[in-house]
Order: sequence, then C-alpha cells, then structure tokens
Amino acid sequence: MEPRPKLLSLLTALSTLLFLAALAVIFFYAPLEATMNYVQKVFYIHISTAWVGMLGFLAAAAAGIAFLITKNLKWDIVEVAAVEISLVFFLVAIVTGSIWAKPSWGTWWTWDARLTTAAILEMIYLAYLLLRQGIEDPERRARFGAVYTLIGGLSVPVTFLSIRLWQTIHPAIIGTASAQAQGGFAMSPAMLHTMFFALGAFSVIFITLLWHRIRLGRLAEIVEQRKLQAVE
Amino acid sequence: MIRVRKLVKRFGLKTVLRGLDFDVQAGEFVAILGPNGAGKTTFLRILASLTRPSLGEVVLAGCRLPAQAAAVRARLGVVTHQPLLYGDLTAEENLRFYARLYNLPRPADRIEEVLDLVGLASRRRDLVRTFSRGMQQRLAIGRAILHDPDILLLDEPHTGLDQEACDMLDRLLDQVAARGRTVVMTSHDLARVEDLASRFDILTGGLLRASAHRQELRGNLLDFYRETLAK
Amino acid sequence: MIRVRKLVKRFGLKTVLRGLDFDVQAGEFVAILGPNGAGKTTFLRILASLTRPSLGEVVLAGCRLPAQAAAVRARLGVVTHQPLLYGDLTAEENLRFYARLYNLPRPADRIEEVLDLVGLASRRRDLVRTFSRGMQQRLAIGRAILHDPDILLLDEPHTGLDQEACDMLDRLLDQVAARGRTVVMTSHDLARVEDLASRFDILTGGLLRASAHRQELRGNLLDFYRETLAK
Amino acid sequence: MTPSRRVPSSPPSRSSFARAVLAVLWKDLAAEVRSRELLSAMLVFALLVILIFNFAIELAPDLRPTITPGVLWVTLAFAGTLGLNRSMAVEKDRGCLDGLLLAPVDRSAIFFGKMLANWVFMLLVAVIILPLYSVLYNLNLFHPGLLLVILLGSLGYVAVGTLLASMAVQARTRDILLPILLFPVIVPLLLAAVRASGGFLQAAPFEQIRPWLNLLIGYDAIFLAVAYMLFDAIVEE
Amino acid sequence: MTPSRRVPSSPPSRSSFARAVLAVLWKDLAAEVRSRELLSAMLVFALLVILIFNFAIELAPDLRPTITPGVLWVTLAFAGTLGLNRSMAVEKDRGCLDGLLLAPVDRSAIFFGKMLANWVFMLLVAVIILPLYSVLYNLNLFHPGLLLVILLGSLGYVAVGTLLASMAVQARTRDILLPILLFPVIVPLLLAAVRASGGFLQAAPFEQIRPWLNLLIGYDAIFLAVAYMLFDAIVEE
Ligand code: HEM
Ligand SMILES: Nc1ncnc2c1ncn2[C@@H]1O[C@H](COP(=O)(O)OP(=O)(O)OP(=O)(O)O)[C@@H](O)[C@H]1O
Ligand SMILES: Nc1ncnc2c1ncn2[C@@H]1O[C@H](COP(=O)(O)OP(=O)(O)OP(=O)(O)O)[C@@H](O)[C@H]1O
Ligand SMILES: [Mg+2]
Ligand SMILES: [Mg+2]
Repeated sequence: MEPRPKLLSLLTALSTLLFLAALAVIFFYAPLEATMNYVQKVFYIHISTAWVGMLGFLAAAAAGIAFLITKNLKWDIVEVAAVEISLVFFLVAIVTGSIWAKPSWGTWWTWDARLTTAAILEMIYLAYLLLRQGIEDPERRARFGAVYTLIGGLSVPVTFLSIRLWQTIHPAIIGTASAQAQGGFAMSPAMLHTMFFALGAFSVIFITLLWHRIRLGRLAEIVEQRKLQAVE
Repeated sequence: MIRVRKLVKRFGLKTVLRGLDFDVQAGEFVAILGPNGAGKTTFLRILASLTRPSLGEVVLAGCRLPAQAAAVRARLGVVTHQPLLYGDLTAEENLRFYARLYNLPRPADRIEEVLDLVGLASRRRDLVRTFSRGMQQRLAIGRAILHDPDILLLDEPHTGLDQEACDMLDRLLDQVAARGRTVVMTSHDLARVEDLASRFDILTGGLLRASAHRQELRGNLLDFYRETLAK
Repeated sequence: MIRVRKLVKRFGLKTVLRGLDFDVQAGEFVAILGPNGAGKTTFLRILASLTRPSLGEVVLAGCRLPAQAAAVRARLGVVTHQPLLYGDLTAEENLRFYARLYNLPRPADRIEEVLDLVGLASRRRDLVRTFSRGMQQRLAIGRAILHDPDILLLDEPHTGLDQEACDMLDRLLDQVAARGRTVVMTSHDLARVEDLASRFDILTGGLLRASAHRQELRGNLLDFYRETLAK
Repeated sequence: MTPSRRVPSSPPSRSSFARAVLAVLWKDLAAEVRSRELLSAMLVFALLVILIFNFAIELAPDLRPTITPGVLWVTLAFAGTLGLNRSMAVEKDRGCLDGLLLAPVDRSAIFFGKMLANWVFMLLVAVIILPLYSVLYNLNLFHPGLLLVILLGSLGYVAVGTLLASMAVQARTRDILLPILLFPVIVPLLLAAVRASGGFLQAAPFEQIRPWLNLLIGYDAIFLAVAYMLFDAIVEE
Repeated sequence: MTPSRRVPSSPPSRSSFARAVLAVLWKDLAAEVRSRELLSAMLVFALLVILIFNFAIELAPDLRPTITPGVLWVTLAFAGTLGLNRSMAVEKDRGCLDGLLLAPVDRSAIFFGKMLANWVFMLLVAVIILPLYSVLYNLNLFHPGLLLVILLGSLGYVAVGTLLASMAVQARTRDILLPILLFPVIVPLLLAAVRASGGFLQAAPFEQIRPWLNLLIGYDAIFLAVAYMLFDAIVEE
C-alpha cells in the first residue's frame, strides 16, 4: 500500500492550522458589522464554502472531460471525490446562508432566485449519486457519471449569475441579496481581508480533503483488486 | 477473421471469462458449447461489440474492438437471446427499418425474400407483439441475415423454433457456410450442431478447454463434450 | 384430471384455438406438439388460468376454470416462457417467497432440496438478474416444483438448459410421473420428449389433430408428427 | 418426498391470508432494503417538484403559507406515482405477476401486500420531507393533526393507486398510463387532504376541519372497499 | 444472393447520415401513428396537471394571468418526461437498443432520430394544449412570440432529455431515474422560457424579452452540441 505522501501530511496540518486561523480572524480580527452583529460572521464561511463548492463542481466536470478523453478510470475517482466534497461544502453554504437569512430576512428560506438555483445545483449532484448507484458496470458508471457532471457543470454559471439574470426583470427580489453581492453594503478593509483569508483557507482545505478522498478511492480500488485475486 | 487474445471479462468481482484465446478463419463455422453460465452469451456479446471486454484483445476482420467496431458493424449479423424487434411494428416494418439502417439497395425485394425464407410471409402485417415465441425467433433470424453479413454470431438460434423452422435454419446456415461466410454459434443441442459446424469449441469455467474439428470427432461429439467437462 | 370441451380462444378477430377437446387422466404425461404459432402456449396458459377462454369448458381436478381456479392453484405447478422470478432478489429469496405463498411447512429444507436438484446451490445468494438464460430456466423449474404439485404444466421447459440440466429435468419428470402426478408439456424437441411422455397430442391450426400413446408409436414419433402436419 | 409436505387444499384461512400479505410486503421491502433506490429517488423527486414549482410559478411571498398544504400534497402525489409505477413494473419484469396469480393465495392478499409496501414508502417519504418543507416554508409542519391527515390521505392514495397501477401495468402503455388513470380519481381525496391540512396548519377551529376529515375517512373506507372488491377482476385474466 | 447486395464498407456519408436519422424518426412516428397512445397520454396528462394545480392550489383569479407561463412550462416539462421515458422504454423492450447499436450507422444519427421524434411529439402536445389553456385562463396564447419560445424551449428540452433518457434506461432504476436527472439540469432553460413567454404575453418591450431569448438560444446551442458529442459515450459499450 502506498504510504501517505509527505506533502499530503503537510497539507493536512496546514489545513487544520488555516481553519483555526480563519476562525480566529473571523472572530477576533474582523470588525463587528453594525446591524447584524455576530451573525454576520457566518458570512465569511458562507461565501467561502459557496465559492469553493462551485469551483469543485466545475473541477468535477473537468475530471469528467478528462475521463471521456482518456478513458482512464483514475479520473473517475477524481470526479467522484470532487463531487462528494463539493456537495458537503455547498450544503454548508446553504445552511450558513439559512442561518444568516433568519436574522437578516426574518426567515430561514425564501424563494429567491439565488437560493433556489443553489438548492437545485445541490440536487443535480444528489441525482448524480443516484445515477451511479443504479449502474453496476464500473466502466459504464464512470462514463455516465462523466456525462452527467458535464451537463451539471453547465448549471454552475447559471447559479452564480442568477442574481444578475434576475436584476433586469424583477427588481423586487434584488433589494435583498444582490445589492450586497455587488458590494452594496460597505465592507471595511478588515472585512475584505477576512473574506479573502477565509476564501484562501477553505480552498486549501478543499484541496486537502480532495486529495484524501482520491486516495481513499484508490485504496478502495486496490482492496477490490485484492478481493478479486483472493476470489480467483 | 476473428482473433481473440487473453480476453477477460469481469462483472464486479466475478470473473466470467478468464483469459480466452480464440481464432476463427474466414469461412469457418464454429460451434461454442458449454454448460449454463459458462460465459457463452457474454463472449458472443463481446464479439458483437455489445459488451466491453475488461482486458485483452479482440480483432474482427482486422478491426480492433471496441475502438474500431464501427468499421465492422455492416458486416456483422447477430442473433441474441432477445429478438431485437419492435413489438409495435409489424414484421415487415421491422425488416424495412433495419433495411434502411443497413442501407440495402433494393430493400423491398430482399424483405420479401427473407420473410419467405423464415416462413412469415403470411404474417407480415401482424404486429410482432402478438407473435408466438417461435415466430419472434424466426423474425430475429431474418433480421440478422437481412444484409447478408460476412460474419454471423448466433446465440442459441434454434430456441423456440419448430421442426420445420429448425430445418430451414440448418439449410440456411449450410448455404451461408457454403458461400464462405464465417459463423460462430452457441447451442445446447449437440445432435443438431453436430452436422452443422466444422469446429467445436468447449467453453467452461471462463476458458476454452478443448477444440475439435468435425473430421476428428467422427460423430462422437457427445462423448467429446462429456469427456471435456469431466476433466 | 383435465377435461377440456369445445375450447375457443380469440385475440381480437384472430381465432387461435377453435373448439378444442382434450382429456388427461390422473397420472398421464402428455406432450403437446405443434408448429410455431399453433396455440400451444395459449392453451397451456388457459389451463393454468392465466388466460381466459373465449368459449368452452375447462375443468381441472373437478374445478371449472376460470370460476373455480382458486381451488386448484395450490395443486398446480407451471413453467412458462418467462421465468416468473424477481431479478432483484437472490435465487434463495425467490424460492423463499414462493414457499411462503404456498404455505410450505418446512420451507428451508425444501428450498435446499430444490436448489440442489436444479444445480444452483452454489449460486443461491446471487441476484437472479445476473443469471444466465439457462440458470434462470433452472430456477423457474425449481419454482414450479417447489410445492410438489399434482399437475405440472410445462411450456418448453428444456429451453436454454444444458446437457446436464436437461438430463436432470428428464429424471425429475420421470420421478414425478412415477409418483402419479399429471404432466402436460409442450416441446419442439421430439427426440427428447419421445422417451418422456406417455401420450403425444399434435396441435395445429387451433385444433388437436392427432393423439397417440407411446406404445402405439414404437419410436416413430417424428414420422407421426410429420404425417399429421402433412395432412 | 413425503405427502406431509403437500399443501392442504382447504380454503385459505385468516392466518394464511395474513401470511400471504406479509410475504408480499416482505418481498417488496427486502428488495428495497437491498437497493434503497426507490426511496431515495422518491425523496429527490419530491424535493425537485417543490423547487421547480416555486421557481417557475412565482408567487407573492405573502401568498405562500396558504398554499403550503397544496404544494405538499401535490408533491406527495407525484412522488407517490413514481413509487407505484416502480412497484408494479417490478412485477411485470420477468412475468412475476403471473407467478403471484398462480399462487394459492387470495388475490386481495396480494393487493394488500403491495398496498402496504407502497404505504410504507409513501409515509417514509412524508416523514423525511416534512422537516425540509418546514424549513423551506418557514412553518412548523410537525402538527399531530397534519400527521393524522397524512396517514389518512396516503392510505386512500395507495389504495386506489395500487389498484390502478395493477391495471396500468397490464396495458401496453404501462409506462405512461398510471398518472392518467390515477390523478382524476384522486382529486377529491387530495382536495380533502389539502383542506384538512390547511385547517390544522392555520389552527382553524376543529369544527371547520371535521367535515374534511370525515370526507377523508369516508374516501379511505370507500377506496379500500372498492379496491378490495375490484382487485380480483383486474388481475385475473 | 449477388454481391451487389452487400453493404459498402466505406465510412458513412452525409446522405447516409440523414437517411439513418430519418429511418429512426420514421420508425417512432409509424409506431405512434398506429397506436396514438403516447400522444393521447401526454395530452391527458398535461390536462390533468393543470387541473390538479388549479384544484390543489387555489389562486385568486386575478393572479392567474401572471402565472400562466409557469404553469404552461411546468406542464410541458412533466408531459415531456412521459414521452421521453416511453420513447426509450420502447428501445429496451425486446432488446431493440442492441439492434440499433449493431447497425452500421453513426450513433449521433440515432440520437438525432430519437430527438426529432420526441420534439415532434412535444410540439404536437403544445399545439393542442395551447387553445385549451387559452380557454381555461381566458387569454389568447396564440402569440407568434410565444410559439417561437415554445419551439426553442422544447428543442433544448428534448436535446438534453433524449440524452439523459438514454442514460436512465440503461440503469437498473430506469422507471424512476429520468425526471430526477432531467429536472434539475433543465431548470435554467425552463426559467428562460417562462420569462420569455411571460414577456410576450404581457406585451413587454422586446428589449426586456431579448436577454431571455438569447439565453434560450444559447442553451439550445450548448445542449445540442453537448448532447451530440456525448451521445456516443452513453450508448457505446
Ligand atoms: C451559489 C450559492 C451562493 C453564493 C455564491 C452566495 C454568495 C453570497 C455572497 C457573495 C453574499 C454577500 C454579498 C455581500 O455581502 O456583498 C451573500 C449573502 C447572503 N447569502 Fe448567499 N450565496 C449563495 C447561496 C445562498 C443560499 C442558498 C442562501 C440561503 C439559504 C444564502 C443566503 C444569504 C444571505 C442571507 C445573505 C446576506 C444577505 C443580507 O445580508 O441581506 N446564500 N451570499
Ligand atoms: N450483469 C451480470 N452481472 C453479474 N454476473 C453476470 C452478469 N451477466 C452474466 N453474469 C454471469 O456470467 C456468467 C456467464 O453468463 P452467460 O450468460 O454468458 O452464460 P451462458 O454461457 O450464455 O449460459 P447459458 O447457456 O445459460 O445461456 C454467469 O455465471 C452469470 O451469472
Ligand atoms: N396477444 C395476442 N394478440 C393476438 N394474437 C396473439 C396474441 N397472443 C398470441 N397470438 C397468436 O396466437 C397464435 C398462437 O400463439 P402461441 O403463443 O400460443 O403459439 P405457440 O404454439 O406457443 O407457438 P411457439 O411454438 O412459437 O411458442 C399465434 O398465431 C399468435 O400470433
Ligand atoms: Mg447464454
Ligand atoms: Mg409458445
């Protein structure tokens, strides 16, 4: 069994540190926002996980393309890893968004375009898992999975741009989310620093987790092969 | 015509074909025999490029499968465990559809000819859905030979056929072989294939265990089969 | 045991069975022969109460079909063109399910016994969906005899079975007949049924054209069949 | 083989009826426990329906609370069709329905077995989507009255649904027939369920809810009785 | 049998591509013309969806005009799934998909044939339900702009739909997988279609509608291209 690479151990340690540092920065460095108080702190996590999650979905699509071109099953492992981790990140984004929404909009959820497209994006990748579950042949499973991540990836930009798309027609909704998305609430430099730090930290955490998950997939494959040899 | 090297097929953890070597010359008529679950259907589906091999090399008429499968498809005729027919179309319409896909030059004549051959001329306008098992099998055979393929892959083609249709199929296969086409067929009916094929390969446990030409056997196919399995 | 009078079956405008009379005594073993599309499957499905007759009288073990079908079901074992098995359950689970439906007293033992009999003991925990054609047919036979029925209705039961399984089935049917059970079977394999059945009925054009006992034929079943069809 | 193994040809007793029902139920649940496909598919589908509806049909936010029960029941109805369809497709696959019909059990036992399995699936879906809907609509849906309505409503739904699904599956167009047969018949039931749910959620006086509850119970009773009586006619051939 | 009958083994030309597409289209239409099942089922279903909605979700009458496009597209989307499912189930029935794959035609020809057939069915459904909706909602829906939107929207829908249906049909859970795979990815397209339709119906200035139309056209182009490129990967084995 391949030993854990040094770099990975390093990354794991770094991720842990970064995570703690990010929390520290969020809670102690970033200034308190005037109206929202402490709840606003969830914003940094919300935005980082949402971003990283979306990038992860795009990465999965890229891995899907790589699989379709090379037909190498290792890309399939990368793809599943990316989807699974992004799914968790994105769920965190939705949940933190909800937590923030409660005090700021007075409700956990509202049928705003951004929220709905985000939820639907999450569903796409749940459907992806269901699809894989229904197919037994690993090679075909990989092919179908790659095709579906590709099509699903098309929804990522829509989700991201949903605020803008809406702006033109429905100003009623925009008052809430997108005015801020465009920098509507004045962010102090300290807030900006915090945001970028959190973003960077979560990106590193994402990469670390992805690496771990890929290794897990590889190990599972090896176990499968060992079992095969044992059966024969 | 057909060259298979070290063919392995796995379904999950189960290895069904474990490193099979197989060669067929142009014009040969090979019968693949073996017990239930030996992997005959799996093997034939791989040759037809309907299933992917897990490992190994499969070359049909100079084209590697599955990559170059497109190049041989026009020269391939296949009968599987299922009839590959549309239940909501009539016998004639089914053949007409396939004739178009295979781009036959004079489809109407050929369809006529094939329907006569398989004895369904009088039922041509009936929906395939209402056909009995044997009638569906007849039409499946008609579909497979419609474009007069160079290579015929037949998975238990006698299934469900009555006496007359079996005789028809045997005559047809004799003719096909006489015209130099290559045939690979599976069957459980040793008595019937004995006079049909020129070579008999026995597949069991995912490997081809034995192979014999008709001349060598001199009518002792059943003994040959039993001995091979007993080993 | 079975009494059929003036049985007519129509599908839309097409008359498939046109006034059939048919009698089977308890303990008889009848083989129904006939060309493709003769109506054998339709007839057997009517006897199994899976299809309704259009006209005529069908009496099984003293019960009129379809009205009193419920009373004979427990005594009936059927093999059709389809295996009647759940693809998502294992071989064992399928049998266990049917054992419950038939209310067998010691199901585990009987399932064991049947799995051994049809040679699937080693595959008991595999999903039926992954079985080869012959293995599904074996299990279908196992399902039909699970409750040791008085009357067995078998539609081409040898389909897809290999040599060994065919021999197994023949031995099984011999035993069943020896224990005085009634068997009605269709087949296209004259050579195989010749030694199996005690009576041969030939169905063609929706009517039973001829009937002969094994003693009368003295091994000339094929001639008998051909002559009847030629008439 | 000893005669002792032979099946008694006496008419099926009460206990044998229950045994057959349980056998069918067990079979469906066993297949589902193995694959867990149906349930997860129904769930994802339920979520999708609600997301799409709220998105495509933009309603003023203040209108939304009042339509929650409607959306809830429409979602359940759609997800339920998926379940019913699959449950019957399984029976048609390798001729299994014939196998069931050949067995010496009361046809209504088969019916109740299938129906119970479908009910279990539907209730599981309801139990999982309720908290989600609670969040999405910002309402507490865990009201005992609502749970009662769900119990009653889904019972009537699976009673007719199972009956019609066994009809649909025998037609050539089985892939598409079920919703067409089912939805028109189920409308009164859905309506009663929507009204009763709405009543409980808006804390209406029980007087106002009672007629709808009664209607629901009446429908359940009628549908169960009708399905029980008609199932024979539908499956026999 | 003369050698002249033998198929030329040259690579398929442009004309042979078109011939294969037409053969597949012809086959689907012929089966439908014979039975008229699919179309009638899709229609009835479309009607039911709208009825149920109007029943379960009671809307103030003055709200209806603004939600019409949403209801229209949701209905089309649901009815479309029925059609797609059936269209692929037919191919799986007696192993026909294997038959298609064995034929010496470009796989994308098979894809386009199936897609065109599905498009025809969907457009027919739209053409028939439009007048009905016009009556039900008391609106004239025969606006040329709306027809254009329907043309564009359903094209994108069947492009992805056919692709995903051919995937779903090869999975074990084929009865239930399609809507789950299809709906979430189709949302942006549906949305654009709803907005564009709404714009036309409310006689909004073309400036406001144009972005949505552009989005629709963009989606159609992307989906068609993606489906064309990926279909091979899905059916090949
Ligand atoms: C694609 C996914 C999402 C992204 C990229 C995203 C991004 C953002 C960004 C950048 C902001 C801050 C804008 C600013 O302050 O300038 C924000 C605010 C917010 N987001 Fe999200 N978000 C996503 C999904 C969600 C979801 C699913 C929810 C709720 C369940 C949500 C709830 C909120 C709330 C409540 C705010 C604060 C609004 C306010 O302060 O009035 N977000 N989001
Ligand atoms: N999809 C699958 N998943 C798992 N195992 C499979 C699958 N398909 C086939 N098998 C297994 O592969 C083996 C070979 O099956 P195959 O159908 O090739 O046998 P066969 O030689 O054609 O048998 P028969 O004579 O009964 O038709 C069997 O043991 C079968 O259980
Ligand atoms: N549902 C149906 N609708 C119309 N005709 C039917 C239907 N089912 C069967 N038939 C017709 O009834 C006739 C008898 O069919 P059946 O399946 O009983 O034949 P069989 O004797 O079993 O043939 P085989 O040996 O091929 O199995 C055939 O001509 C068939 O086309
Ligand atoms: Mg086979
Ligand atoms: Mg038959």
